[in-house]
Amino acid sequence: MERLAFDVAHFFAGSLVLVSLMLLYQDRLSALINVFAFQAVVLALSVAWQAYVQGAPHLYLTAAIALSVKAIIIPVALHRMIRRLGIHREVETAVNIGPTMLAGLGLVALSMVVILRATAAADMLAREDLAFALSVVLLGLLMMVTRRNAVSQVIGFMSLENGLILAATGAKGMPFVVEISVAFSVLVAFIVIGIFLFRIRERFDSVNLQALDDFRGEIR
Amino acid sequence: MVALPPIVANLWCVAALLVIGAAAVAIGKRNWARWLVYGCSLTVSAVSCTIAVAHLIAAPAAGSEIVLPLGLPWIGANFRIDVLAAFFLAVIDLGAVAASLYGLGYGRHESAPERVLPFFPVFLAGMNMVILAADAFTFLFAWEFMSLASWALVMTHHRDEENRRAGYVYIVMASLGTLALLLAFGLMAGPDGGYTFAAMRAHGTPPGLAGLVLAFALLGTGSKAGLVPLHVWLPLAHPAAPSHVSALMSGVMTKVAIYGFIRITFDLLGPVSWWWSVPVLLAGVVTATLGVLSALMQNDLKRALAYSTIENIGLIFVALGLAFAFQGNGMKAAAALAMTAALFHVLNHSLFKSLLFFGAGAVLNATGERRMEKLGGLQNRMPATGLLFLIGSVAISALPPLNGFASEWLMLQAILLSPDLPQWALKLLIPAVGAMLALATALAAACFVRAFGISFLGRPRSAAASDAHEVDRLSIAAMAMLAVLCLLAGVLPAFVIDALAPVVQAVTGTRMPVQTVAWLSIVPIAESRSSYNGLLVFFFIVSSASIAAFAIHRLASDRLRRAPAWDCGFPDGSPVTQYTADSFAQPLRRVFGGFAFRAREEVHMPPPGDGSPARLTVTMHDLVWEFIYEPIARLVNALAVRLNHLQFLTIRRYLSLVFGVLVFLLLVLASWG
Amino acid sequence: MIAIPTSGEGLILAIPLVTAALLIFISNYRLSARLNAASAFLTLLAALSLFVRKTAPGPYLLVDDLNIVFIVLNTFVGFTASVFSASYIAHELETGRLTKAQLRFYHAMYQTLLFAMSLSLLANNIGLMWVAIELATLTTVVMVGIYRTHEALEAAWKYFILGSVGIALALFGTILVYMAARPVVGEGPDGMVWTVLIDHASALDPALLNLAFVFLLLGYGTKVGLAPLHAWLPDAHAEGPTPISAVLSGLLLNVALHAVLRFKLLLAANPGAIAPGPLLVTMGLVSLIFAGFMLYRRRDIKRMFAYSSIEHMGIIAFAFGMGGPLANFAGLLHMTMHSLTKSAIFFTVGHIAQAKDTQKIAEIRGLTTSHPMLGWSLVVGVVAIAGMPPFGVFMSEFLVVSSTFARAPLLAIPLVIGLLVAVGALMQKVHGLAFGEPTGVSHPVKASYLPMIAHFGLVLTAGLYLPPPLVAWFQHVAVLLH
Amino acid sequence: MGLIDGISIQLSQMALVLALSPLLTGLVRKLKARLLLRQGPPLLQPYRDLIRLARKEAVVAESASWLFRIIPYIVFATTWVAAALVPTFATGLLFSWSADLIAIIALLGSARFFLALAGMDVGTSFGGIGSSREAMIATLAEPALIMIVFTLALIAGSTQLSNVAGFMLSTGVGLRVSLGMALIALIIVAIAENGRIPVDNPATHLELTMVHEAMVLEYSGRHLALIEFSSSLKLLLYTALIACVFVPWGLAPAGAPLHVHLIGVVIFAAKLGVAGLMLAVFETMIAKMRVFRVADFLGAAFMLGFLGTLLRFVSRSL
Repeated sequence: MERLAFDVAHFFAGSLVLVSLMLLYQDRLSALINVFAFQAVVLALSVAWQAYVQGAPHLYLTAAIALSVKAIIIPVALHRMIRRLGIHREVETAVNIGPTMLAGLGLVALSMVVILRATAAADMLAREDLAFALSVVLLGLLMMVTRRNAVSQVIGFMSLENGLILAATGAKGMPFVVEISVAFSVLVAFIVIGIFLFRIRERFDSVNLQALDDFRGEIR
Repeated sequence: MVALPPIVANLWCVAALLVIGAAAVAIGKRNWARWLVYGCSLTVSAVSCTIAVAHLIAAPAAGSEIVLPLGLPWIGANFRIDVLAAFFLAVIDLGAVAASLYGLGYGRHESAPERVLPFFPVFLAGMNMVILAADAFTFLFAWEFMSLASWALVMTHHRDEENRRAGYVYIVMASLGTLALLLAFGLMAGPDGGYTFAAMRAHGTPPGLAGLVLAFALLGTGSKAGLVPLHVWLPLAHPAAPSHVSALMSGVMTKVAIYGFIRITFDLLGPVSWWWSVPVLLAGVVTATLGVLSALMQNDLKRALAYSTIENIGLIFVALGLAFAFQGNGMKAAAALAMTAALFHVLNHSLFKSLLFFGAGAVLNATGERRMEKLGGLQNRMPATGLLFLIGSVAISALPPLNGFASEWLMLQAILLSPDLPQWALKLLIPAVGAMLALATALAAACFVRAFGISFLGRPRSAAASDAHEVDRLSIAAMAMLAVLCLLAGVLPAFVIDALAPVVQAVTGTRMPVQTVAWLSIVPIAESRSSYNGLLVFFFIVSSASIAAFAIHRLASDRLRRAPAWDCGFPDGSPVTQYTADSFAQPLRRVFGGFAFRAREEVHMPPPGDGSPARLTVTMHDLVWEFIYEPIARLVNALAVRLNHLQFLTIRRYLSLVFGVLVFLLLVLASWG
Repeated sequence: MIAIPTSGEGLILAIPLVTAALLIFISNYRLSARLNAASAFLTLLAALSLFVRKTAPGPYLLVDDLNIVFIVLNTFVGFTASVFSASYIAHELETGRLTKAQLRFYHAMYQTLLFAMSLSLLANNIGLMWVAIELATLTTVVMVGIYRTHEALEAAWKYFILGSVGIALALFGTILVYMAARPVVGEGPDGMVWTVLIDHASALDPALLNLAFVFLLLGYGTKVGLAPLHAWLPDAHAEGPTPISAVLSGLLLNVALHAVLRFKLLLAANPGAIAPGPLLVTMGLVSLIFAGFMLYRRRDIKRMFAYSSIEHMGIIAFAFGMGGPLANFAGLLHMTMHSLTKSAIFFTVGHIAQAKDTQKIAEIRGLTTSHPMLGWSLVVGVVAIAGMPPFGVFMSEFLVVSSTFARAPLLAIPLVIGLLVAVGALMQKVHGLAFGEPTGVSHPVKASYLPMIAHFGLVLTAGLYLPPPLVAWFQHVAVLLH
Repeated sequence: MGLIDGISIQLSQMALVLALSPLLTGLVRKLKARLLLRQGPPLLQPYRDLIRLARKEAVVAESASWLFRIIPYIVFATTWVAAALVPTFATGLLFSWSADLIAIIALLGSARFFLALAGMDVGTSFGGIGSSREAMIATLAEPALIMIVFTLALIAGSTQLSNVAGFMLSTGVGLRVSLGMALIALIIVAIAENGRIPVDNPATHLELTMVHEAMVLEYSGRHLALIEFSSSLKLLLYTALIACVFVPWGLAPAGAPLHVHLIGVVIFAAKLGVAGLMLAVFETMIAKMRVFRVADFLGAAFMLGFLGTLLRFVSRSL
């Protein structure tokens, strides 16, 4: 059981990293959203598995939230937004996909080194989980900095949050405050982002941040 | 009445000045505010000066000290008055008395009294506090406070772009100075924060660090005193302030800087090393020469005076450098001589420079002009001011029998003792210093012939000058007071030297021989070496001039006829034909300007047959400004422009920055453990 | 219920929360402004009561020597800012920049913000602390965007994105701390209780703590505004309502700093962990020098002072990074003085912007002539913030520089250069703003000068005289911080 | 030596310089004329000129201030005091300790300072030219002089002229390089300070080339007499200075009997004669230089003086 538990958790966590890399690979917005939804599904599975292994039923709630919000509601909303706003279908990249992938691999390696070196004393599961979570966080951040349009940046951010949830659930016995707050933050984040996107659209015809960035408060 | 310890009395004076300043905020615009503020400042300064002089004369071995529960919490605000402090306090408060007296009259013409009155007593309080401070925090607090108050005074006439620039340069240089001093004190205090002067004296500074402390002390006090190349603010800021404040800044505040330097080096830093003298002498001599050369090239009367201040500061630092050299080699008597010369010159300069600035202020009031090219003929219109300004000019030109000569004579005597120094560096350096000192003195005389001659003599060059009237009696009284003191200090230098003896004793550990014997002549070492008697010289000059006058008037002729001036048979009544300040300086500019200012003269002659006038263009460069400050300003600007792009990045790029830092730190962690 | 509402800390939290709820329903802006100020005043009283009666740390709330300094400072500036806000916001309503509905929202948010900040300071649970800071961020985001101009929205958006990322990083750091604590403290809520953590600090896994600190430093450091994580700060200060700028600069930055300090304590108590000092010192120096240079080309007066906040946060981080009783004392003092001074400057600047109808530096001249009170307040504020006597910042800068130079001369040189660069810039700007011939429009202002006078009075007093109890307190905390 | 003796010697010294100085001027003029194969004015012409001038009414320009009228007296007095303190025929001057060599130089500086002011007082361009050039010459000559003083003082160990002369009289001085440098430098300075060819021409009538004469162009009557007298005194002073330091033989030591003093006077007169001859010959041989060449001329003196001083500094430890 111990072995199996570890292997399954390891598998899910690893999958999350893989999906994060896949996110980086996408060059179409709709595909990107789909992959993100898939990541949310994997995350939900992972969290559910943790709930089962740790015998922590409240984690099922987290899994459910992840599944419903991130895998269904948000992707659907984003799809509609793309259609309604007539946003470019391409993911506009600041750095080409190839180098981004390479950088992503480097980040995964870095997080492995950092974490594995750090927690020699901790148990395997936590260690591996943490390493993968860190990878997902860094990859999400990488996505935010290498993609130009707002939708992909938002997805990058949410992917980052996925990593956080992975880490939080992996930390056995973490007080539930944290899960709630994570979910809460994701929710609020999304709502506020939505509000802002709405307002931004009100004034500019695009959610591309570029249009906003041209106006930076100070004249150059 | 219970006798207050001097330090307490002095602190009460400081407090009183602060209160006056605060009160002036409320009443600044009233007509009578001037009387109240300057009157009170005058009284308080006089009291403080008296206490200081009394302390100087009594010269108790232990200073009078007090710790107030203010300032830095765990050490409190330490104040102490010893003889060194008492001397400088006396100099400062004497200047303050004169300036307040002058302000009573001069202030009538002030267009923005509410911008002067609150800061004037506060400025005085700041200077007093610097001298009284006995811990690093209080010292720097007062130091910067003084700078700030004087900055506010410089900004009095803020509508003038020039003045704003002056204020800006001043406050930045003042901050530089404070920070440098802060570093110096930080080193002396050590990591445990022994910020009191007593603690610094007690545990001393490691010899390796002494050089660093000296460097920062030179930087810090030099920037306030006006050492080249830290002087750039001085000729801008001193003239910008109202004239009595200019007098305080030039005549008095620079002395506070000198005090700081003496306090740090001789008192706190521990045993003096001979090599300290090298940077000090170099800085001093460059300052003196460049200062006076610049003064010679100025058209603005007050600016010329400000540059002349730089020169005198240079002279004082030269004397201090000599004192280092002697002290470091154990030549006690010579060190005492050099130190006496420095302190004597401190006193002298404060007297005549205040006097001259008052004179310039009187001219400014009477004519509204600071440009010498627009003045002239004032001697006939403002005879009293003219005479007093002349006395100041003679004194600052180091001519006997006035006081400037006495102190410079002592300096030259000190230089003559320096061949006995063992170090080769000094053997080669000091003669050169002496030569430059002599050059600077001679140039100073030329400078004041020019300043006085162009401004007061000749025919008026503008309507403003020809309509000028004598200034009010209070202003003249202030000037007369200083002029009399100049004469007294020049004629009776022996008394001054003896009064300085306890200070010199405290600083160098020995003193000059008692001077007030044998006809009051001053004898630095031995009568066979050299001696000078100001009183006798004065007496001789006066009596022989009287004899000559008497003889000629009685035996020959005393008839006098007024006639037009000789015009070479080419009548042109215009005062424009007179020599101007620029043309007066032209020979000297030809001789020295090419080197010191890269001066170039260009003559544009119209072709033959063309009736248009020929033109002479003179270009001069302030090399210090161009080679030190402009590059710094350019560098700061370039960096500011370059970094400013960071204000205009996209959010994505900002995130990249965060991301970059994160990855960097992770890499550090990965490679660290 | 989190805590007994009769205790000081309970009241500090309860009053703003209740007021916020009330304010949503009050449409009369005069009344709500007054209620806002009154509530802030009550909170201040409650904070002061902490001095008298201290309660033992609970699982969620904690009052110790470190945070009490922050709390009192926070509630005080929160109060004065609310007084200032009352006179400021009326003008905004008159000129139509804000609607009544927005005002209602504004006041409620103001109290929520105060609540969030107090909660973060009082939290004994690092998770709770995180939540509170998150809440504070979100409220300020909305406040910054309240004018709904292009610039305001952009500033809020930038703040939101950067803030969220920072918050996410901080959360990861928090999780890591829990991970480090779990083997020692055991599973469950105890692993996040700060008092428990600090007790077991030496037993925690040092490598994990290091990693956690990196994330926490970057996460909360973003909120502190340390360069290069500062990007949100200038725009958020410049575009939001001025009372919020004052609160941001004077309080929120401190709250984040408090969080960083907490974790620094944790790391310092662990012998195996890296010394957090060098990290703080480096970021502090970078912030100081960077902000110093940025000051030169500022054209917006509020943005300029926002950069000055970055500069001072740099100095404070530097001081805490240097450590030692002197530097820590200086850091605490500097933080206090900076809060008071900077918020007073923002009060002044707010009225100046209203008087001149502009925030552009180039269009404001000769204030000491046209508006003597505002002009001289600005001069005093800049002089104080530039670290000149007789104000308190001078004392802290004195201690930082001198103690640094004696210990690490090479670090003091860039420090001094940074200070000088900043002074040069500030003075350059103030010469243009306060002096010269006044130009442009010039309205009379109905300003309440009381908050400014109170702040400057305190800063002046601190520069001259620090009361011994306060000193003892600071020294105690300084020792606590190593 | 009693006080009476001292005072009488001091007074006779003062009278002597007063009496001899016009004669020296006359002598130089006469000798120069003879060297140019002209007859020249009589030897005593300067006395007559002075008396004539003093008797005339003084004409003062309308724009002149009161300073203009008192400056001649100041100039005369300071020069006279300076001259009275340089040992001419005896070293034991009663008041020689009241001003050393530096003070004497400074006294001459005072005279020049006021004279330059006088040049500017009337407000004509000629006075300005004169003052400005005089100021330039002075700024170069004065440091050179101070350097010479340094050299002498370092050799003799004193700046008191009497002591310097006494030291020079004593054996064991020998020939010294620095002394030679000082001598040449002193001669150059003396030429410049007295406005002699090649620096200035006391006999010129072309305003643009004048220095000293341009300054005093506006003076007439008794004022001019005093100024002319001061110039003569100054020439005598420099001659006496050179004589006292470099050829001190014949100076009556302090406390010497009367006849030694009388011999001293005679020897001094002889020295003056020789100096006058040398000056006349030198001036006849050389042409006046351009004003801005003067800087180089005096710069040479300054360098010589400086080298002399430096040598003294360096050789002290050898």
